[in-house]
Amino acid sequence: MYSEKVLDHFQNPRNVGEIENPDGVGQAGNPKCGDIMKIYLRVEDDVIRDIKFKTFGCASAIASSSMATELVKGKTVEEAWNLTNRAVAEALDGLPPVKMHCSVLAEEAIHAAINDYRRKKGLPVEKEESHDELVEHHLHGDEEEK
Amino acid sequence: MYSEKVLDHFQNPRNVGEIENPDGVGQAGNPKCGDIMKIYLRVEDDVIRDIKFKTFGCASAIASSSMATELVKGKTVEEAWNLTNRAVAEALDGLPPVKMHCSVLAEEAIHAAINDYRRKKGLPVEKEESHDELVEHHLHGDEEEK
Amino acid sequence: MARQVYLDYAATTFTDPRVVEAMNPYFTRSFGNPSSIYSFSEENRRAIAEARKQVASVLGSAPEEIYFTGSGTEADNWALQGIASKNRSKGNHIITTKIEHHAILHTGQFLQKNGYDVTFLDVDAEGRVSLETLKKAVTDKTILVSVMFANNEIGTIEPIAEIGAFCRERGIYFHTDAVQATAHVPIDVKAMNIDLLSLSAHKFYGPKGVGALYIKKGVKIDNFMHGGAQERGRRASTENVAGIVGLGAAIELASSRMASASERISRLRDMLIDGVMKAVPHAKLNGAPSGERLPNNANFSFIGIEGETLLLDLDRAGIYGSTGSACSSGSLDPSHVLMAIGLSHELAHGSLRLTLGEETTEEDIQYVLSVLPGIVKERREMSPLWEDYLKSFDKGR
Amino acid sequence: MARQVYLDYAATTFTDPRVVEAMNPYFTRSFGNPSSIYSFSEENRRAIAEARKQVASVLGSAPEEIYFTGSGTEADNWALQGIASKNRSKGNHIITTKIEHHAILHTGQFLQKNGYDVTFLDVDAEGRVSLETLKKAVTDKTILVSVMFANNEIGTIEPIAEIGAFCRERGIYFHTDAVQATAHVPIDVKAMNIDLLSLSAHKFYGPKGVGALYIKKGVKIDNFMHGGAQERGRRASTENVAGIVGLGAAIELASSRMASASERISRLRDMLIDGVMKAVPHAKLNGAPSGERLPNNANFSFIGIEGETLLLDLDRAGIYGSTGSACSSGSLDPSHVLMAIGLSHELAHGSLRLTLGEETTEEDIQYVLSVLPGIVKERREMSPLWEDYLKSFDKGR
Ligand SMILES: Cc1ncc(COP(=O)(O)O)c(C=O)c1O
Ligand SMILES: Cc1ncc(COP(=O)(O)O)c(C=O)c1O
Repeated sequence: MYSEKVLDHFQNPRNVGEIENPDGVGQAGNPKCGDIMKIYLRVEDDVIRDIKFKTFGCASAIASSSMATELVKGKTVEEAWNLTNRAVAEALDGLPPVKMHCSVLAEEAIHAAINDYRRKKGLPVEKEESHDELVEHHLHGDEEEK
Repeated sequence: MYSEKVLDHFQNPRNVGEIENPDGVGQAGNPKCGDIMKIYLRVEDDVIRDIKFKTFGCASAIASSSMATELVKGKTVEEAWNLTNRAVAEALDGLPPVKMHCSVLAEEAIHAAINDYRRKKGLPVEKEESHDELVEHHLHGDEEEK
Repeated sequence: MARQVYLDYAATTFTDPRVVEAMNPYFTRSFGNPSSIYSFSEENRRAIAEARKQVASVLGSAPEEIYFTGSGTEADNWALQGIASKNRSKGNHIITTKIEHHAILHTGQFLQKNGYDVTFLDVDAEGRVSLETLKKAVTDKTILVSVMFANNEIGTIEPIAEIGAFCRERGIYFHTDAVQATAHVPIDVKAMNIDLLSLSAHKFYGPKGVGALYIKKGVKIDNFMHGGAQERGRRASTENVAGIVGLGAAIELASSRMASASERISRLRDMLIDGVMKAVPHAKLNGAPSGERLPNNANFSFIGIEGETLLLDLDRAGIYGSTGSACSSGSLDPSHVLMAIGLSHELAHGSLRLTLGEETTEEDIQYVLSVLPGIVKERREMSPLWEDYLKSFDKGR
Repeated sequence: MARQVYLDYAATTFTDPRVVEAMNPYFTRSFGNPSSIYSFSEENRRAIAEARKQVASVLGSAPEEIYFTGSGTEADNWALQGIASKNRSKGNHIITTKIEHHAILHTGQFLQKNGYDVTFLDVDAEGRVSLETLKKAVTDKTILVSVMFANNEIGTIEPIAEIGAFCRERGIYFHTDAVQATAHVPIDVKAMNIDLLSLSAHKFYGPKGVGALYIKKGVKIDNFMHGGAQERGRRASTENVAGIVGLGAAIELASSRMASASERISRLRDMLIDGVMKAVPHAKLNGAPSGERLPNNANFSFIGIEGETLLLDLDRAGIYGSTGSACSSGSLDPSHVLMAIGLSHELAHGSLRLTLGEETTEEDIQYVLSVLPGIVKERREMSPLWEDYLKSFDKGR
């Protein structure tokens, strides 16, 4: 069911934990659908120097968190904002169709953390799409045949 | 499915054949339901001295014919008239419920042959029930649970 | 032990020992629920995927278009009821034939009772549905046509490709009950424009109690078996892993030898038909000529005798066949198929179906030919119908 | 090879090797169609009759009241749909519960779409339906009550005898899905006033793909599977002889050892429950206390972690269990059963079901106890929910 990469990131998740006094914190998901992801950022010179996550959720949620944090670490905030769920899923060598929403969650949580960072810095905040909008936006067409 | 007796009378039917210039001939059944039974009688002093049958039909029809002829041979015409399908079936150690109508057929054919004999003799003819009436009459209750 | 000649392969086949062997690990060793995510069920998931591929490759479909069921009957029930209810808003008219298996016929009657309009098409004297008859029956409310691939009693093969092309053109779903045809004659759901197809493992040396429904991608159909999310949410019940593996192994085996088996078996079948027609006076062959019927099917009517009688006499000689007579089925009417091809009640009640298979030999056929004519003769002699028939026949000359 | 501990017996069991042995002759040797009249099928007919007796004797019914099906799901579909349509003129109201298996739940929803009024009863925090709740739901249109014998997720045993007595008194048909209970706990359809009962072979060491529906004599029910006249005209499809024989052999074996197995297994299960509750902080046991649940069922919730995660971590340790988490089923909502007993979404998503069986040993349980607490601890440490929970918990004190 899962790719080797997913299993690796699930079993040995990178960047697990918290950052004390983070520059930005964001959370996405809710207990109803069974996934909650929390992202902590340390930003210096507009670059993400450190990132940590805590995730409640299934294997693909944990692997997506791990992979997403890897992908944005060292990137500028701007670049991190543009990380799509598809990029996360691709970096994991794919996710089962029913699990794509987990990668959406990672995108959301990072957006939330970045906006928190911007808010703290007094920078203009970007519009966050809701989870449903993101799922609609990114996954439209995938489940047509259900 | 069939008792030993049924199989015996099916495999070695008694009284098969025709009687030349019979005193009475009767037929029952029709091709539609797959059973036709023809009975030939030789009657002397109101006693059935000889009886033969020809039957198109399933094993229980043939066995019923064979058993019925055995049962009425040597009996008075009156006694023969009163032979019931149940007596035939019992003498065969029973018939499967769906096959009970075959024993009814034997009763009918004997009635028809006796009435033919009476008609020829100028005797009053008894009322024959139709096959459906007989089935209704004799089997009512058997198939309730179908 | 006396000779035993099994000639009822169309009723059911033995399960090929290689198929049983393929199934065996899935009872005691790899028994996990394939819908569970743990690695223990990985082998089962793979085995089911493999079986799906095996079926797909024989039908010319994609594996995702194959759904396993608990029988051919279930596949038939699903196809008709699922299409009917899902497409109710488009129309309530269904067309099928008078010679379908009871699994279609009775489901059709059930739908009639539930507000659907079901047409049962006539067939010709050899059991063939004509495209013309079908065309005349179609209305703008027709949502489904269901015509069997080959008939189980008389073996006649229907013009499936023609019907498929017509239905596709008219945008009407086309289902075929291929329970008798699968792995016996070539099938290509794409080339033949088939939207749904039923099959059953025990007709091609697989186990009983497992079948499949092919559903072309995009076909709108409701579920029949409601419950868990097995078969991608379309057919509930814990997967019968061993049975599904058996179906897959059997369909692969049977189709790999289809050409040679069909040649060998139809040769024996023709020998049987020729022999019977020669040795039994006034015998009648029911169904289509050799090239247009299933390779393994022979069906005769012997005027004057009743089928059950014949079966029991043959049984005593160790020969196992079947009949369209009412008596053997518990109903009072003889085979609807034989009636539909225009047989009289007498002939329909006097039918004998002999269907050949993998273990049938030339000796078997010769044995049947040495036994059958005598039985027919003896039983005819005690038949009032035969007497009448001969008289009218003589008069007719 | 690493240790393998299968603890998902409620999902499916292995087929007992003695059962496989009983089935084997019916694949290759005695393979005839049991509905044929020839002597070749005599052994098959007898084998099916014997299986029917074996089932009847375990349920306390007459053999003629047992009808074989292709799965537990089919038995459930048949019971609900067959009673509903046959008794439509008497009423259109059906009562069942919120904790039924999907085979009942989804069939109930299907009936709702087709003009029936279906009430899904609430249950208490341990998953028990109360007679009071049922009584309140009954109307003069109620034609059927369907309450499962024991729940498949949390193992809670329902007050079947009480419900049966009430339904009988009110003249309402009573069906119970006993798929999890059959041959695991004592059942007596007469004493318990059960009119219909579903069971499935693969839950008591029989093969997958075969089940049965008990229908009390006289109960008015329509057919579900339309076609041939098998099962005395009530369930079409060529009989799955090997499967039916397997079901019979399995039910006999399992019930003959039921008392001792139940004692042994519930002891191990209690050891597991005690061990987990001690070793894992803030663990919750779902379902009823030991005496009122299936002997083999343990179901926990671990706040802060998600079930699929847990399954995969256990899988790596060779332990196979199941969860009520949505993630493992492909839907987004967690187990309807856990929600119905009032669990929060967090707890429902964090559930773990471990079900024991014939091959479970004390070492297995000890192994689980040596592995599980560490896994829970580690995953909790990376969970934002656990963090929040601990904070609120500390505040609460
Ligand atoms: C309570 C209950 N009912 C019905 C079923 C369905 O049985 P089957 O998988 O044989 O269709 C199951 C198990 O899957 C069950 O646990
Ligand atoms: C043409 C046809 N359709 C359907 C069926 C039903 O298949 P099954 O017995 O597997 O339900 C059969 C055979 O029994 C058949 O010959």
